[in-house]
Amino acid sequence: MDTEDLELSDEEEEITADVVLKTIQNLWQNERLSPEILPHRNDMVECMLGQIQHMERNINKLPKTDLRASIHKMELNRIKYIICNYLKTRLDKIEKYCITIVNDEKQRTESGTNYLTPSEFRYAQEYLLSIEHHLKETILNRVPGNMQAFEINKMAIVPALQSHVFLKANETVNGIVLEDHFGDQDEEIDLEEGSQHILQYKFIADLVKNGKVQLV
Amino acid sequence: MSYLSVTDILVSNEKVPCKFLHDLPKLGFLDPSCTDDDLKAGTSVEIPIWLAESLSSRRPPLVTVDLPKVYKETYREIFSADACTVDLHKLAQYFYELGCYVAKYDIKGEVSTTLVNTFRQRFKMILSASVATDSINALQPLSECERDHTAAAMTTEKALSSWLKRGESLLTTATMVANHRKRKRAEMEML
Amino acid sequence: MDPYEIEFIGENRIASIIPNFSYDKIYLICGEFGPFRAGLPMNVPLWLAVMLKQKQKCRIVPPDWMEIDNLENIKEEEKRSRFFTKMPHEHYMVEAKLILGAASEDIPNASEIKTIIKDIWDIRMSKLRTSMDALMKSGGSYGRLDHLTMMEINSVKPLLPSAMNELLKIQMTSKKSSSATLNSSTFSQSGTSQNL
Amino acid sequence: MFGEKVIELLKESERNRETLSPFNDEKIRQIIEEMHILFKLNMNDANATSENKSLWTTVQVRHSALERNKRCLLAYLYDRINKIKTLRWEFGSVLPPDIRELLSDSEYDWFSKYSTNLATFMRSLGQDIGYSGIDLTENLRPPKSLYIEVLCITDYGKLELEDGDVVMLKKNSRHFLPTSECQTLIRQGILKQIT
Repeated sequence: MDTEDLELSDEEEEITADVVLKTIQNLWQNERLSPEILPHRNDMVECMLGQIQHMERNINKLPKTDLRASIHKMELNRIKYIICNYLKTRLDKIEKYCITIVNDEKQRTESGTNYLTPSEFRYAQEYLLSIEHHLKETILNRVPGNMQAFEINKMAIVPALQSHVFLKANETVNGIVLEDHFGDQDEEIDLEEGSQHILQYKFIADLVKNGKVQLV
Repeated sequence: MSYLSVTDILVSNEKVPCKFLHDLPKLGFLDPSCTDDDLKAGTSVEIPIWLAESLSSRRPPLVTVDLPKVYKETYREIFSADACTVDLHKLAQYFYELGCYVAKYDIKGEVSTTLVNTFRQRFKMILSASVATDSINALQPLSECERDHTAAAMTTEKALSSWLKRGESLLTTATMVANHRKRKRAEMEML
Repeated sequence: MDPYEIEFIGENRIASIIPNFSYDKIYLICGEFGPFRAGLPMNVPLWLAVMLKQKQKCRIVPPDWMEIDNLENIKEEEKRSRFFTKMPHEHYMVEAKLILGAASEDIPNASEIKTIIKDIWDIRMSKLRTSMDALMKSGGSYGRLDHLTMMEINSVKPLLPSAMNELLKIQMTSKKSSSATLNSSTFSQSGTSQNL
Repeated sequence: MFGEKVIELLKESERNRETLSPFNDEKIRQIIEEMHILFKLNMNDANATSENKSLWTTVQVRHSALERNKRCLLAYLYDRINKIKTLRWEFGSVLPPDIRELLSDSEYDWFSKYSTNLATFMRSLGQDIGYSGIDLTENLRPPKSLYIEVLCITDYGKLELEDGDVVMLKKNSRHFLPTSECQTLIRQGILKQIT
C-alpha cells in the first residue's frame, strides 16, 4: 500500500505526503493560536483529503482484523482530527469576526489575496445576512423609526491583534520592534532560531504568515 | 470595547457622581431625592456611566463627572501602600473596568497609574487563588475580572492535573446538553 | 489548547520499539516504517508505539534520557539554576507519561523515574509561577521563555497572556483618555522585558 | 431611571452562561413599548423647544437612553445567538422539544438557516476532488483508540455500523464500538464512555 507522490499543480514541484501532513499540522497549530484568521491553504487540505480517500480504499481491501488496517485507520483518524479541527477553528473565527472578515475579504478578493476559500466566503456572507435578518425581525423593525438602522460598523467585532501570543522562531529574525503604545519607549528584539517569546501578535503577524515563526 | 459585549454593558451601568450644568425639564426622576418635575442646574446625582459619558461629551457638556470615592486620593493611597489588602469585591467589583471609564475625568492621570499598579501588584493573588485549596476564601477579595482570570486558570490547572493522573481522556457529553439535562432534572425534582 | 491536544502533537515524536512479530514495511502518510523484525529494535511514531504496546505486539525501548542518573543531574541543575534549564526535548513530559503509563514494565526503575520526572516538573511549575509574577511586576508586555516546553507554556494559558492583555487594555484605555485631556503624561512604566 | 428593565434581561443571561433561558418575549415587548413612549415624548418636546430652549437637553438625554436600550436589546439577542449556535453543534440539527421551546419563532428560523448554511458548507468540503463533504461535528477530540466501551443511558434503538452490523442500544446495555461511530451519540448524552 503505497502513498503516491502528489502533484499540487503543474508549475509546482511534487511534494510528498509526509511534507503535506507536516504543513497542515503547522497550519492547524497557527490557526488555533492566532487571534485573526490566516490565509487559507485549501490546496494542502484537498491534497490530504485525496490521500485519505486513497488510503481508505486500500484499507477496505484488507481483512478487518488485519493489524495493518488498524494502524492505517488510527493514522487516518489522527489526520481527520487535525483537518476537522482546523476547518472548525476557521469557521469559529469567521462567525465571530464575520462583519470584519466579510469587509476585508471583499477588498482582498479584488487584489487576489483572499484569505477565505470560496465556500468559506459564501458561508460568511450567508451567516451575516441571517443575523441581520433576525435582529431586524425581532428588534430593529419594531423600535421607533430613528432607532431602526442596522449599524454594521458598530456591531463589528474586530480580532484583537494586540493580544499576546507565544511563539518559537523557526529561523533567526532580527530587529523586531515592540512599539510602545505611548511612543517613547520602543524596544527592539531579535528572534534567534529556536528561541521562544511572548509578545503582541501584531508585531509578528507577518512572520506567522510567511512561516518564519510558529505559534506555540 | 465591543458594542455587543454583555459585560461592558453591565460595567457601564455602574453609577458615578455627576453635577448637572443645565436645567433638565421633566427629568426630575433622575434624582431620587427630588420631588420636582424638573431637574435643576447644579444638582448632584449619581447616574450610570453610560449616561454620564454621553452627557459630558455633548458640546456644551451637560454634566461634569466626579470620581467615585474608590478612585479618589484617600483610596489611591491605600492602593499604593498595599493593593493586596483591599477587598475589591466588596469595594468595587468592576474596579478596573469602571476605572478605565472614569480615568479620563482625572486630568492628572493618577487614576490610570493606580489601576495599572494595582493590577500588577494583585496578580499574585490571582496566581495563588488559582491553586488554592481553600478557593472560596482566596476568591473572596477579588474583583469580577480578577475572578474571571482565576476561574480560567483553575480550569487549566484542573485539566492539567487530570491529564497527569489519567491515562486516557474519556469522550463526554457536550456541555450545553449536559447542563440542560441537569436543569431539567432539577426542575423535575422541584415539582 | 487542552493537555490532550499537546499530547496529540507530542505523539508524533519517534520512539524506539522491539516488535515481537515480523512484517513488511508499512507505508503511512507520515512516512514509512519497518520492516518489523521480531526482536530487533526499530523506530515508529510514539502513538504507534503505544498502540502496538496495548495490543501486546512490542516492547518499548526507553529513550536515552529516561535514566536515573541522568534525571538526577537534570533535577539538580533545575534546582540550582534561576532560569529554566534545557529539557531532554520539547515533549519530555508527554513522552514520559505515555511510555511510563503504557509500558512501565519495559522501563528499568520505572517508579523511581516517574518520581524524579514529577519532581522536575514540580520544580519547573513553581518557577513558572514566580516568573509570571515577576514578569507582570516588571512590565508585563514582553517576555522571553527559552527552554519551556509546549506543555509548560500551555499551563500558563490563558492566565499569563490574558493578564498581559488586560494590563495593556487598562494602560491604553485609561491613558489614551487622560492624555487627550491633558498633554503631560505621568506614565512611568516601561515596557521592559523580563527573562523567564 | 432609564434602561433598567433591559439590564435585568442581560443579568438573567449573565447568570446562566452555560444554559439558554426561555426567550423573554414579554420583557422585550415592554422595553420596546417604553422606547416608543420616550420617542413620542421627544417628538413633542422637540417641537416645543422654540418656547423652552432647555427642553433640548432633555431631548438629548432621552435620545441617549433610546440608543442604550437598542444596544442592550441587540446584545441580548446576540448573546442568545451564540448559545443557539452551540445547540446546533451539540444537539444536532433536530432539537429536542423541551429545548425548541426556549427559542422564539424568529430564533428558530435563524437556527434552521444556520443549520442549512452549515450543512451546505460541510457538504462543499473536498467536493472538487470527489468528496461528499466532511462532518465537522465529528472528530472533536484527539483520537486515542479505535474502539471504546460504552454504556447506553437511554433506550435509543438500532444503530447500524459502517460494516453493516446492527447493534441494539437499550438502556443500561454495554457495547464495544468503533470510536468514530459513537462519538456523536456520546456528545448527545445517549451513550457514556466507560473505559
